[in-house]
Amino acid sequence: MMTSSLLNTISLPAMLSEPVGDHGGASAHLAQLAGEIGIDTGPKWILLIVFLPLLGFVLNALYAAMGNKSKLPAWTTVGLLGIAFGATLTMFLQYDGTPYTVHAFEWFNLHYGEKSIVANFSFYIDKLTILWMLFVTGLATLIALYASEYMAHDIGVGYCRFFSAFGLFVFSMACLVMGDNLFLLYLGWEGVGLCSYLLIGYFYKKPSAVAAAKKAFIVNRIGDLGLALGIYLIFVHFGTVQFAELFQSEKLHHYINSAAVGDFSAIPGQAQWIALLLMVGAFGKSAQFPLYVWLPDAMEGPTPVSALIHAATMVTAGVYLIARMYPLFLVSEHALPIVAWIGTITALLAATIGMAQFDIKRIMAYSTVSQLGYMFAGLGLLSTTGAAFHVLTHAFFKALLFLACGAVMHGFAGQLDLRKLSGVSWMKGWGIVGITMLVGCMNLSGLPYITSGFYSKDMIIAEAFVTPGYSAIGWILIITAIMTAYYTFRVFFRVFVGPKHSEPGEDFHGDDPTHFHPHAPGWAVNTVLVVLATASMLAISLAYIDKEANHGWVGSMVADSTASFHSPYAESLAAAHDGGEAMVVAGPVGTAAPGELFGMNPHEAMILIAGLGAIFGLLVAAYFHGPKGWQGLFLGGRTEASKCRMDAVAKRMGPIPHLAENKWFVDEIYAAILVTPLRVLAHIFHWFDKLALDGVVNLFGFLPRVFAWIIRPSQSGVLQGYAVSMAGGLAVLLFVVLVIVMRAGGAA
Amino acid sequence: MMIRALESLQLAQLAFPSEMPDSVLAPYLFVSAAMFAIGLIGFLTRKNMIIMFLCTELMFQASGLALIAFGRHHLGSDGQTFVIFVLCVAAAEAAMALALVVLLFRHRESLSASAWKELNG
Amino acid sequence: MSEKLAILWPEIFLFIATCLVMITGQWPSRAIRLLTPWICAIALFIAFFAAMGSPATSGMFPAIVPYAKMLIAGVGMLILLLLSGTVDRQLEADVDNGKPFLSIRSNRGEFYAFFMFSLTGLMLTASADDLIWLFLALELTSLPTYIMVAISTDEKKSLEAAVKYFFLGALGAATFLYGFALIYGATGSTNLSEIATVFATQAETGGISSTGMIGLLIAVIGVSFKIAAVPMHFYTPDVYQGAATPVAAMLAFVPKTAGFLALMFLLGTVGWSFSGNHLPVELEATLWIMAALTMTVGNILALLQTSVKRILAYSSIAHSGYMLVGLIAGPGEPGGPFYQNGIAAVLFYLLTYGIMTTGVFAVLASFEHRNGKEADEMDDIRGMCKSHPMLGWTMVICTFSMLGFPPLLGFMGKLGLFTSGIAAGQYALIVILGINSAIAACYYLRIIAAAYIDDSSKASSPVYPSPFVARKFVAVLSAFFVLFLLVFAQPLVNGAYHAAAFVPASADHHAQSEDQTTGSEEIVAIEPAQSADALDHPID
Amino acid sequence: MNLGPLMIILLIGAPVLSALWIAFSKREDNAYTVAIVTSIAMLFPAFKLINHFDFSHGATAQFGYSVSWIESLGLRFSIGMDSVSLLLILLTVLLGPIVVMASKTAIVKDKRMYYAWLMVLQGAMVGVFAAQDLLLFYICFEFTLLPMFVLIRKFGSTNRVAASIKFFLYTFTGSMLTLAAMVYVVWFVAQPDQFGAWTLDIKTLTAYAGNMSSAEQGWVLLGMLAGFAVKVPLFPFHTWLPLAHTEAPTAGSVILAGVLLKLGTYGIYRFAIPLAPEAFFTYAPHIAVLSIIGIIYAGLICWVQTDIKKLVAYSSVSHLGFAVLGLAALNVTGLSGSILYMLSHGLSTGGLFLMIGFMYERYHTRDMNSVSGLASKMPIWATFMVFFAMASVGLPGLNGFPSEVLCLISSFQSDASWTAAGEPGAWGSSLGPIFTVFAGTGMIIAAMYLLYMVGKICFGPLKEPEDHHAHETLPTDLNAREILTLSPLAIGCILFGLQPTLLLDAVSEPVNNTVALVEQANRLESGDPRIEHAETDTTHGEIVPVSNTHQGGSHE
Repeated sequence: MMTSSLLNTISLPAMLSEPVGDHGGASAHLAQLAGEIGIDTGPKWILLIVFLPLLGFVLNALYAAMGNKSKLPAWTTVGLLGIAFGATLTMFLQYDGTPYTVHAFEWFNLHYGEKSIVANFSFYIDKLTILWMLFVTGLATLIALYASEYMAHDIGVGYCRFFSAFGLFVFSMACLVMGDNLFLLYLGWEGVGLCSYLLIGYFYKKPSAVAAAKKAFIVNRIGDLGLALGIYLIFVHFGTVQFAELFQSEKLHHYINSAAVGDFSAIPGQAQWIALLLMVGAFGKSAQFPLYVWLPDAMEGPTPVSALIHAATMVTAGVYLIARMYPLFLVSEHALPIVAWIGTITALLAATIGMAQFDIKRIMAYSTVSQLGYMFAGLGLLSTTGAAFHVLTHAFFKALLFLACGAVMHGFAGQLDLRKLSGVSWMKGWGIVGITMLVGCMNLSGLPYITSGFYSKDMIIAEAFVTPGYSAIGWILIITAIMTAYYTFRVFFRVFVGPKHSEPGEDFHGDDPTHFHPHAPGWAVNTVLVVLATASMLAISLAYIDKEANHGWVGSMVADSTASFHSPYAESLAAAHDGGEAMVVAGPVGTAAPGELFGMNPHEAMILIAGLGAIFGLLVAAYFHGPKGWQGLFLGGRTEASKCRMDAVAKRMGPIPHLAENKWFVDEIYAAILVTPLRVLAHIFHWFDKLALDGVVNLFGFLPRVFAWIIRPSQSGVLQGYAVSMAGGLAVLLFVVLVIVMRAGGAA
Repeated sequence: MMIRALESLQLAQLAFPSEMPDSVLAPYLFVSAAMFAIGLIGFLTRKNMIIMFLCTELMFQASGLALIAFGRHHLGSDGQTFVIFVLCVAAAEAAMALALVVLLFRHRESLSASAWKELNG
Repeated sequence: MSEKLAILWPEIFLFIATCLVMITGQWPSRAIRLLTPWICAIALFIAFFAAMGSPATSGMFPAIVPYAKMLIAGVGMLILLLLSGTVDRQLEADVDNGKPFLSIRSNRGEFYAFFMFSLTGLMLTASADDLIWLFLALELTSLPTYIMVAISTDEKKSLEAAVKYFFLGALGAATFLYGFALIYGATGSTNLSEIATVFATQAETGGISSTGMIGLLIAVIGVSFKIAAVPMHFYTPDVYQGAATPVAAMLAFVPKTAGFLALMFLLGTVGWSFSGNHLPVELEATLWIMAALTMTVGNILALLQTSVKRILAYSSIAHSGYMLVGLIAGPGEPGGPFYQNGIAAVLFYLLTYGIMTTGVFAVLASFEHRNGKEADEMDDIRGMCKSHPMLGWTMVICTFSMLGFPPLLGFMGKLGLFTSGIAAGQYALIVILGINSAIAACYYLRIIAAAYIDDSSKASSPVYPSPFVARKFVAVLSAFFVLFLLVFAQPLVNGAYHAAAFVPASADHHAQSEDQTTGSEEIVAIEPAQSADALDHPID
Repeated sequence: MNLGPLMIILLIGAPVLSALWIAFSKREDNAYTVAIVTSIAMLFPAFKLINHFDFSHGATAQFGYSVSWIESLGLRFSIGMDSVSLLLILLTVLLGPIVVMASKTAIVKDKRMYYAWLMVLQGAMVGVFAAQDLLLFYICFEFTLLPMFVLIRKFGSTNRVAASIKFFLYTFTGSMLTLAAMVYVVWFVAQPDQFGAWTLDIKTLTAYAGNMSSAEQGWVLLGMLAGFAVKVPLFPFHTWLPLAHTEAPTAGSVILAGVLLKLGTYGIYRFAIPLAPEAFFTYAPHIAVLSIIGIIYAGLICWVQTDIKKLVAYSSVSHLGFAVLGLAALNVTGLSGSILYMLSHGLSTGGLFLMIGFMYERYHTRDMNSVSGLASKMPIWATFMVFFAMASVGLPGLNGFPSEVLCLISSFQSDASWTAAGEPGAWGSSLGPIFTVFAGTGMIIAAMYLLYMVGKICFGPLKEPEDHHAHETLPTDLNAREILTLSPLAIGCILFGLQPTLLLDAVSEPVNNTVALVEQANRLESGDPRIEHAETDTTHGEIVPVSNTHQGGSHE
């Protein structure tokens, strides 16, 4: 059976090719949604969500100018973001199911002929937006609170700088998520890029930080070019960049309908290109292969930044983009499969690298990349719900993990090497950190049933198996899941349990290096950690809210947005194994035969397999890295910080660990095949410009002199010489004229 | 003007019964051309300033000869008139030339034109 | 005959003055001696107004006389002022020290007399209507200048300059004389109008006779000695450098003007009506080559010079090249507007060039070394704007004008050449002209930078202003003209336009005279109408 | 003659008069005061002009005033401005006080000379944009060379002589050919079968020039470009720019980048396109290719510069490539974008040059290897630096973005196969997505070199030149005057980025007219192939070869 499903063709038609449900046209749902959109009907106070963070930015800048030396910036930011979060919550609660836009002011408006390019500062609110904004503002508030303590060593200009950039980031993120047109989205897109540049380079005296910031910005720019081209193409093809008009456009509906019946030849090539171009943008921002290289380096930034920007929010912008533009992806024959496969590859690659790192923050970074890979796989597999759900849960637990690591880093003077830390949980005042860390690790590795991470991940992996032809992805993702569990708990077992041991890092914030003692996190950090831990546990419930209807709360959020597309298989299965009747789904519904796994339906199989995989990974980690039988609970044999059973194994694995530790030398390869040649080319151009082009110019400037030198002897000063020249000249002149006249005569 | 032309024609007919055919004109022109050429060559080759000047005179007279021949050819008086003036001018130039040459000779004890080439380039 | 007299009044006045100055220049009493220049000035002044009233002639350029003579008188006046004090300084100094005045040693008389002679010749050239007349006028213009060069300074270089100038001049004269002879031979007449008629007739019946054409070619090339056009240009730099600066200024204007007038008349005899509005191909080719070479050679050789006078000499060669473009373009169709009338452009350019170049030479003439040597090297003008702002700025302005930098007078002049050249379809030549202007910019900028931007160099022998106020006055005056005329050039342009009215000869002999008169009138009548509707486009 | 023309004449004349005053005033110290007062005072006429300008008729030249100058040459002193000129004049006038203020401490000797020429330059530049007479335009266009020449030659740094000469000769040579081309057009229009009289009125010329044969237009275009492409500067003709920029004093660089380069693009927009519509349409792709080469080539060169001023200079070449690309697209989007680009580039690059100037005043070096990590020493300076760098990277919300986007979209749009040929305004030349993709890489390259610059100068460990000692008058970080100098630009950048619509509306009418003119000229000429194409399926189409491609043959 499975083979049969594998034999199924590997492209969208198989997944889409189906009679549309009772909606009379695959685009009906979209048409309905788009038709409902209320233009500028939203309440104006929604603008607060966007502009309060901006206000924070301005205020903090002013503080910097006034040389403020207190925690005022932090409190300002926390306060403003808190209000913004409140506003978002209200927006969520008041939302009545019909999307609407809120107009702030006119931005971009070029008329020509009957057409015009219109892109205003106005915001498009639907459930997808709300979902994103909820966790963006919420997490931002928490992390700002965390940072208020974390950055305290830098109080002064730096502190202001940090929080102003922080505010600017939230503003940009809001524009990205809420913008009602692609230009505004692009503004947010580049804006978050800028903020991440500024924040990664926060410690601008460190060359590595500056380099990392530059790398992040430039790699993102590569993606941005794709996005920009995609937007231009959308404009050129659909004549608008506003979501409302785009989703209403007849062209698009026509395309979707023909896509639903698998007839992609009816869709013009350029329309299919759009998705591919947007995809590039998404890959850049969400650190997917091959553009993921900037994210690990981004860890040069302060940890709160890593948590907020590079784990929870910004990097999910790519997922948001694809979800938002889902209709365009549906009409592109190859886009979604590519997304799925890229996501999978990224997940695996990042996981392999993550397993071999020693810098705990980097491990977390790679795990982020890997988890983002899951999300893209979900998108590619037509499970926007799964992707969105994973975004949500991941946002919480990954932020949690980063902040915990941050706390450690902060406490141990920037020490991040898991070989130099051990048994942190047992130290005084680190209990909370240890426990919350544990929660985070469990979620990340997705222990069955008891963690939210499990449900979201499961939804994606299951999708892979039920979608004909994609079970390969499923298997890879499962393997990745095992790895994930391994490297996650590797960190936990190495750092948080076992014999107490710690070596301080380099940057003592003014402390005296000679007699250093780790200082435990204060109330702010602990609060935030606890809140996040709780949140990520509570997220489990989301999986059960509204399960029948939409696969959980997130599903219901996605369902009423343009991103709503539920794989036909998933639906029918859900119906099958939940015993409930197949509910009406938005979007085209297919009814192909569900794939099967070991003779049972994939979802249950997944619970087994993924769950077992996670536990297996945990046990492996425990065996290799766990401390020596602490009350016999751990089977590990580690007695000191820097040694463990893994070392022996690693020796026997030959070069692989070394390669993995060095990230498979991907950066070096890029440098070799891209950067270096480009630099060489640049130098060649430079010299070409200097010598060839400018040379030619100078030559032309010099030629007259040359001629002058040649004829100068004629001015010998000798009378006779002049006479001869005159007579000769006369003769030559007459001769030449004679010739010319002959020619003319001949011609005439 | 017509009148003048007619008068000159009658005069000419009184003096010369028939106008001068090209076959007769040609030698004159040839001689004048030769004189001109000789003058030119002399001017280019000889260093002595006085001789150089004489060469220019020769060239002037070459044109003079041509003018006369043409005048006769056209049965007009203009040619001769022209020649008279040319002679005057030539005389004037001669005067200047000699003065100048003397002046130069005073400065450098030489008549060679090639002795004067400070100004060049 | 009376008609002739009517147009000859200016020459007559100049001639009278000439005779007077020959006497006063030798006068024992200093007061009288010093009157000499004033007499010339008065004569020029009268001549200027006498020229104003001179009637239309019956030539091919019926209206040229007034403009040309006023131009000559006007610029002549500038040059006269500039000439003051060129000769006899040593002598006068001795007289001051109590030595007796020896008229034999004095050059003042002949110097001014020759100057006036030369101007007279120039004016005669303007009113020439006969080959003989033209030949005599040209000789009268140039012969005196030979002597002036010789006596302009006491240094050897003047003699060298003089000898080169004289001998090569004689060679040139012989050349165009031979050409004249051939023309006469081909047409049987020395009267330019009649020659034109004959040529026109020949042109209608199987082409201009080869004798005539060769004659024209030789004559044109010979006359181009006067305008220092390639290949007859070799003498120019040496002579300019050898002659005293004021005399050089005169050489830059007087012979050039004579040459261009002569060329106009000679070319007028065949007219510009061959194959559209072109000269006969032989002449056009000749002039084309000459123009292109003249501009280029002049400009590129100027690049290598360090002596300002030599630079100016070469630049004067180049300017002749520019003006040849106008000659090639020709007067356009009868009654045609200014922009297609190359002759008008040339006449206007002669004026602008006269003013600009006089200005520059004047500045140069206002400085000298302690030992009485003239300022000539680049170092001598360095930092002039700091040390002597007025003169320095004159230098800068006039040089920029010569460079043809908009909006200065030189640009206006060049513009006429541009438009007429384009109108005549001489695109290649115009491009060459443009590129040459750029090359010229190179050395003009050197002068400007030296005078204005660079700091005064610590030269071994610094220069000091020479004691003659008149020269400074001329300098500033010409600078003033350059600036003033760039705003109020219209009357002059208009004058040049009217002066350039050309009456092509028609084959029919008898109808000719009427043609001329009517022709000339209708030109005058047409022009304002043309300009009126051409230029009345107010902006809404 | 009512208020408007007076204001324009004031804008041209007052600076010149004050220049004279400066030049002739005895005291050296007055110079700065007079200059700053004048240049600030000039803002008022400028604002008055905005108030009185009727933006609903942006295309018609308003405040027209015309008086005969040299009739026989048809030369008139005739001024007036449409919205495009107005905006560029505003830019010029705005930069005036900025450059003067920026020079206060930079210029220590020959102040009179310096400020006098600065003022003259102001007047001349306004004249260029206000000229409604072809020759008046040319005169002002050329005249701007002189003040710049003096500024570079006298107040430049070590290699100034060569720089000034090259700057002058290169541009002068080009513009002589431009003059020839212009005169040819005028002559053509003066033909009896055309307008029939010698006129230099730009509108009249524009109306008739389209009748020239394609070959003639080709040559005319060539001549025009000879001058304008050098001025822009377009790719192979740009070598004078880096030299001039590096040697020029700060104010010189600012003016050069801010306004003088725009004379080139403005010239193309105002003359090359309307006077040779068919030829420009035919050769638009070639021009676009050159501009794109410029974008990438110059961008990469920036990336390996060590002289920071040279870097910014080359970045100008790269940036203006976008502007030319927009022009070459020949559609409304492109022309508007290009005009926007002229304005925005003036702000951001001007700002960058100011930043460099301020740094140079303190450290007397332009070598990026000898300075770094200034953020810790001069935070305010660094903030502005990053700001302007981002503005010139084209960060959305700042000035770079709208113009860049429009230029790129336009090249995308003006693809023969995609342009909806029927719709007015949607029409354009035949570039297409490939052009956009390659030009788009400019975005990445710009990020590369600008961040490279910022990273080297502002960030990293602090490093100062060995022989560095504190400036006697200037503080370590920017002082009030310098901040005051920068803030107008910064504010301009932000406003510009958030309200491009104002400008777009302002220029929309003239731009639409120009496009319509070109479109008509080319539709008349052997019907536009794209009309037929539009009937057929416009979606899958590869670029249709434009049928009316004339090789500009020789005249004879």
